[in-house]
Amino acid sequence: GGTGKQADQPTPDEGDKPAAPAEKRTYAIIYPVIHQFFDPVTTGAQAYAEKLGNIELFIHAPEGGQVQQQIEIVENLISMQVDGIAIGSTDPEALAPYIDQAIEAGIQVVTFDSDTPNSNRAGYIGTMNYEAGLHMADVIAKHIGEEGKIIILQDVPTQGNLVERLQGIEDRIKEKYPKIKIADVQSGYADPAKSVEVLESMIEANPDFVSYTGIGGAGGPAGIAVWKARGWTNQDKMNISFDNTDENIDGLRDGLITALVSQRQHIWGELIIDSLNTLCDGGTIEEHNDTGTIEVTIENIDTYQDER
Amino acid sequence: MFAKISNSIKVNRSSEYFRFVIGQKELRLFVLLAAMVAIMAVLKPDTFFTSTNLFNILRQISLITIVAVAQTLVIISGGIDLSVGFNLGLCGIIISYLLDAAFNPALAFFAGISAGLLIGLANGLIITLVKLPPFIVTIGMAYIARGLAFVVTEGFTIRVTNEFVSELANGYVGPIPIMTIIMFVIVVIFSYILNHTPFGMKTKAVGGNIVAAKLSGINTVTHRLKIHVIGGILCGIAGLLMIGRLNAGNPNAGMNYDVDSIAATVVGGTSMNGGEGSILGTLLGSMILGVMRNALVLLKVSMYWQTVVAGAIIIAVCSIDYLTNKNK
Amino acid sequence: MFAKISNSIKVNRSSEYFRFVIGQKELRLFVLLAAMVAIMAVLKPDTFFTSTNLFNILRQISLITIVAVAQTLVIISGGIDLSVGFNLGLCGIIISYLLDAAFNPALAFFAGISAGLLIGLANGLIITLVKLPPFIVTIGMAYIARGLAFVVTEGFTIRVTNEFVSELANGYVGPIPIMTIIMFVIVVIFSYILNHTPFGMKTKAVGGNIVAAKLSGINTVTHRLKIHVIGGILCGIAGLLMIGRLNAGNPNAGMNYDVDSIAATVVGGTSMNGGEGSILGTLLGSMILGVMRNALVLLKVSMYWQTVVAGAIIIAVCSIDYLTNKNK
Amino acid sequence: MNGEVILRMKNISKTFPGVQALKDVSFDLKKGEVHAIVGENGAGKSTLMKVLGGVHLAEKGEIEINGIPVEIHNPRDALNHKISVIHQEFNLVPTLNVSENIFLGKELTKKLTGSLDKRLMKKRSRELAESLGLNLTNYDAPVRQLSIAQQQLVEIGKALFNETSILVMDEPTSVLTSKETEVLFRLINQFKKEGMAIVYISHRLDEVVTISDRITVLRDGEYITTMDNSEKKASKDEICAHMIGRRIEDYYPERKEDAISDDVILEVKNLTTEGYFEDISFNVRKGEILGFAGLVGAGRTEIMKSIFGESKYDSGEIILDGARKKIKSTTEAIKEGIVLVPEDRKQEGLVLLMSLADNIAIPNTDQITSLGTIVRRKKSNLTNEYVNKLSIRPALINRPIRNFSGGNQQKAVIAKWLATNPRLIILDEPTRGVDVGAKSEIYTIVNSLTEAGVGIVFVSSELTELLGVCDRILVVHEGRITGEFNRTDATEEKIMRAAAGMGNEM
Ligand SMILES: Nc1ncnc2c1ncn2[C@@H]1O[C@H](COP(=O)(O)OP(=O)(O)OP(=O)(O)O)[C@@H](O)[C@H]1O
Ligand SMILES: Nc1ncnc2c1ncn2[C@@H]1O[C@H](COP(=O)(O)OP(=O)(O)OP(=O)(O)O)[C@@H](O)[C@H]1O
Ligand SMILES: [Mg+2]
Ligand SMILES: [Mg+2]
Repeated sequence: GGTGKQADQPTPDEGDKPAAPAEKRTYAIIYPVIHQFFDPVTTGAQAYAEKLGNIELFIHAPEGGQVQQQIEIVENLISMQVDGIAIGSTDPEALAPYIDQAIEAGIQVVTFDSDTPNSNRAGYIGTMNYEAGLHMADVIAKHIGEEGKIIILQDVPTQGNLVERLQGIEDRIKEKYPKIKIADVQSGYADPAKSVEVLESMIEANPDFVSYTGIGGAGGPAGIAVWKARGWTNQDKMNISFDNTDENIDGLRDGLITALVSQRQHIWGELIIDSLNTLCDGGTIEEHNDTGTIEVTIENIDTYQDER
Repeated sequence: MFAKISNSIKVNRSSEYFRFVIGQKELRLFVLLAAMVAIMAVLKPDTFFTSTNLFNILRQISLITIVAVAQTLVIISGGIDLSVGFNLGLCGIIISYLLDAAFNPALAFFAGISAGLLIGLANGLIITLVKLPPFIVTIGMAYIARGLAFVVTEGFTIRVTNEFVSELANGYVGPIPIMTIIMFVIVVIFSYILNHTPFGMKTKAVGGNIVAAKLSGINTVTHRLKIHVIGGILCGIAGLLMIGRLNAGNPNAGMNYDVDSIAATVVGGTSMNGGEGSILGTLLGSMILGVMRNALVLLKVSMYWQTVVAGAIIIAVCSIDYLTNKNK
Repeated sequence: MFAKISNSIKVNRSSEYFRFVIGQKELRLFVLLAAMVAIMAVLKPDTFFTSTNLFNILRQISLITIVAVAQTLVIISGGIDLSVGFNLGLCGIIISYLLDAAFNPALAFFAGISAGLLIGLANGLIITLVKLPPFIVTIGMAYIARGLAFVVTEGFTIRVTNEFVSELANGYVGPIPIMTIIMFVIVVIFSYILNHTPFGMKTKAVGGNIVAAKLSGINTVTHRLKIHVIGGILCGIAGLLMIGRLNAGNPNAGMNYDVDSIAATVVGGTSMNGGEGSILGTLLGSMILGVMRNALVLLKVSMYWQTVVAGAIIIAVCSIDYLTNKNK
Repeated sequence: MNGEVILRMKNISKTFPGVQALKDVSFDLKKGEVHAIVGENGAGKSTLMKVLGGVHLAEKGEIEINGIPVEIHNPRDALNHKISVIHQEFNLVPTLNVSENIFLGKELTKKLTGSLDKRLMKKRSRELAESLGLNLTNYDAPVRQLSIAQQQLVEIGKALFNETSILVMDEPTSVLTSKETEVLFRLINQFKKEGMAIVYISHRLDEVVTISDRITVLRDGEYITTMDNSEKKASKDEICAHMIGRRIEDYYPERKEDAISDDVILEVKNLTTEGYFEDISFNVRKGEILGFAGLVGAGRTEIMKSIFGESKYDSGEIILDGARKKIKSTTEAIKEGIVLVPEDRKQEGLVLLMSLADNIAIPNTDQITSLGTIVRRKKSNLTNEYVNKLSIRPALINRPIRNFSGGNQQKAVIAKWLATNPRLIILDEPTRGVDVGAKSEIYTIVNSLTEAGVGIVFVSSELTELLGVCDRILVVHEGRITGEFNRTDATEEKIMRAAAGMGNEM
């Protein structure tokens, strides 16, 4: 079951929803990059907005995760005079002043996925990534019996939330699991093909590893591709990676992935709209809305989304 | 004597044609830009045609335009520089790192811009002395610069709090962003240098026919070195502004600036073959692309389609330019 | 008469010289590759010099080599193609999408490879008819292809379960990956075409001197179109293999293949100026870079330093090649 | 003082990979003299001057200027020693305009700002250009817009603006017609008087004899002799003999009258392209050599390119063997049996990176291919056949074409077309930059082709050659045909008048 810290938020089915806003509102949701990970956020938000009515959603992202491009998007949204912005920053330090500009222009701003703590954003919705890293370390330790060599594949080594996750893993292993050794950390730069290639080479370099972890979006799928190509299953070597993207879930079902540490992005969409509505109505929201992480294994694969 | 007359008649015709085209090149781009602005002003009067938004666009294009000026100089001199983006990124990182380590800011700026200079110099030396193609040298150098940025930061972004840097990138003089003023100054300086100084003429000569340039007594090696060094310094300046704009040294900042700066240069009418081109054209090219990006967001084009539309517009703008050019 | 004899003596010597250099180009690369392998075999006998690892490297370079063959053809014919990466990506996406929608697999493959063909054709048409520089046209086309991949997938990856595709990308014949066999077949075919057919001869002529080629009766427009179409088809094939390798159609797949394919081509000794080059050289270039990437991981170079080292090695390999060439 | 030795080059040797271009060559030059250097293609004339100009470093030898040994490592050093070289290859920057090209490397700047004084540069270059007979109304056009001849005049102008005591002209007149050549000679004589020392390289022996005071002959990179020509009476035969080691018997081969048949191969009616040529009508018969004379820029090249399908024409008809044809591309022209040897062989005729064999093979791939593959043996057979027929030397078919001499390159272009079995060959300035020996061989080849029934169009700016070779000569002036002469009644005088637009002999 999930061991991450859980949010104290209403689940979608509870009844006490705020009504539709009185006047029509435009909210923009800006992802750090175009990626399927965020699709549950889009679908969740769209369905919820439709249900509430009177909300227009505008979804955007810099296609390759470029900081400047995301800044431009924020600036352009200020020009568009949207009512609210929810943003997952590509670079928290960089985005802070632009978030503040939006707020000065009378736009309500919340962050999600990766926070921008130095800004005046009203609140953050999503995973605390350092904690997610700690959680990941615990999950790895549990599955490998607190002993053995592990290898790790990073995406872009500068993406803040991924760096935090990695830090969390390293810190927890140092602190609690002396017999686990991180044999290698390499980067695939979020390029699917390069990730596969680097992982293969890493495996050759560390043939005695017991478990592999993909930190970012390209990590889990790279593992699946390599396991498949080598005819491995999770009985041979373990792949314990982040996120419940379709590919990873399929990999789990196919026995190519041992466990996933999943974020709960499927509830972010609603939380974002609720928060923005509250803010637009003059209310306040919690500063940190940690939606936590859940360990997903073949046992709870069909039910984990309902867990809290 | 008759030969004279007949020559002058024919040449006259063909050269007048060309003078018209060249003189009109920037004008044509300007008309295109004006048309785009006009259409957007009609479609989105409230959001596009506001002074905030227009100045926003000007600020958004400032950085890329500065880099594109460097790119334009290199391309006119017969080269290409695919390392501008990560060069800029590395310079920014170095400045942020030194500021963070509480160095004297002036020293930090100096060190960062020197780094840009050195990368430009390294590019230039390998290209001119080992005689490798600029394309591959600058790709290699881009990897090196990007890697060094990773090494310095170990992947973290470095927060930048220096007031001066922040003011440079985010401040205004009246309604005009300081960064935009810096950009205009750079454009004016290099437009002047290119068109009105021996240095500019030599640059075109080196790019137009390097053998002829050499035979005219130009030291083509040092000249190309100078061009790359200037390009490197401009990247350094852009790096400084970038960290101000991002309030952080981010090793990924500058990604795509290579391709974007080339796009601005080519849309601006500079020939990829070297020997001719215009800094003013590059500014206009950069503005056209900036207005396009802004318009795509304001028109709420789906993010999935934006990339498609951007690609199509780049090709279309160049084609329009070519076709109108041909018809005249 | 005297002139004749003395001339022929002189010339004899020089042509031998030239034949030697050209014939030795690939040999020099081969020696370099062998040296790298030997060094690694000594440094990491247990991990590098195993048949698994060596075949791994061969499989890893297969995709990029196929794309680099396309790139080499385009570069020899005087162009450049920066859209190969996202072209490949889009083709893969289209195949995955159609497979996912339960289309007949053969039809899906056909559609995907046709998409590659069409993108190549579009590139070729704009380059030859509108006469824009290949650089900017293919950058624009890269945006369009990438955007279309996003439009089709809405950012999702599409799972690929087709056994045939998976077998193509992951299967073996004896110890040899099928993908590697496909790569070798493509290399052999195009090496043959380039060196032993009228088509190859025309390709070099068009790249070497397009005016002379045209005046020799070559239809340079259709010839360049054909080159781009072939390049597109190769990208389509690479796209098919890519989805097999990733077990998914991923809109980010193919990222960087433009730069990487150019690097393999140039390291392989093909001139960026067109007119001459070698497919075999490109294969060797690709292998050298593949061994380098593998070695960097096996030697446990920190991921931060890897990028630096990769850039330095690319420049170094080209420089070594140039310098040894000069000495002879 | 005129007559003092200003330059002495001693025992210069220079080797290129596999070729010794210069062997112990010595050369001296006096103030106020014109010293011609002659020799076959590849004899080393240009190389010697490139050593002087700092383009190449000699591996052996010394250079003295005014008795003082000097080191010349690059073109700047040469310029500093007041040596100006007009190189054989065009060395202008195509994207810069006339005045920018002329002043490149010695820009005029404004005192205060250091910026270019464009107006002054333009004024000076206009004055100079006019004195050279280059009257342009627009000096802002990039020089790539000028015709080759005009570009050559700009190059000459560029050299004249250097502070010069030694002026080297490497085939300055090869693209000029007699009109411009006259102007140039007047200038040369004026410079002589001013004490300048001039090196003059040319394949036109008439000119050499007319202008030079001494003549040095090189052969195969070796110094052969220096002949005195102060009386302007040197024997061309003797020069030739020194150059090629034998005497040329029939410089212009004899035309057989019965070679010409009555069958018209090509008839051109009222061909017009606005701005280039107008109302061009003529015909070519089987076995006939039809010459085209005209001044530089008269439009002959454009006419030929239109017939060959390379450029479009606005109106008019092209009739082949009595049938009207619309030729839209070079491919179609070749299919119809029309081929063109272009005036600029390096830019338009050859792929310099490729071998002799490949260059000949390009338009003939059908003949050497079986099952889609080029058969090496067929290729070498085909190439060897034409290499022998045209005696292309050296007969090394796999040598890169760029390493062949100009004359042999030209023969290679002709060879590639002969192999297609054409009915009509258009030769545009086929002997430009080609040595006397090779010229005579080209005339012989052309002559023998007519015996096989091929029609020839022979465009040339050298009147003597047209008169020596052609059966009939058309004269083009400002894009119109202004004269037609038969072999028997053509004279230089008449052709010149027509070319200048003064004749009425239509
Ligand atoms: N850059 C070079 N590289 C290699 N070989 C060269 C080079 N330049 C000249 N040669 C060779 O040196 C020899 C002398 O050439 P050079 O150009 O001096 O002859 P030339 O007398 O000027 O002939 P032409 O009358 O055709 O101009 C030739 O065999 C030529 O092929
Ligand atoms: N590429 C070009 N662009 C513009 N004008 C040109 C171009 N080529 C030729 N011209 C002009 O067209 C006219 C006709 O030139 P053309 O070359 O046909 O003359 P020609 O009689 O063959 O003389 P030449 O001896 O110079 O070759 C010239 O005035 C020339 O300036
Ligand atoms: Mg010469
Ligand atoms: Mg001509």
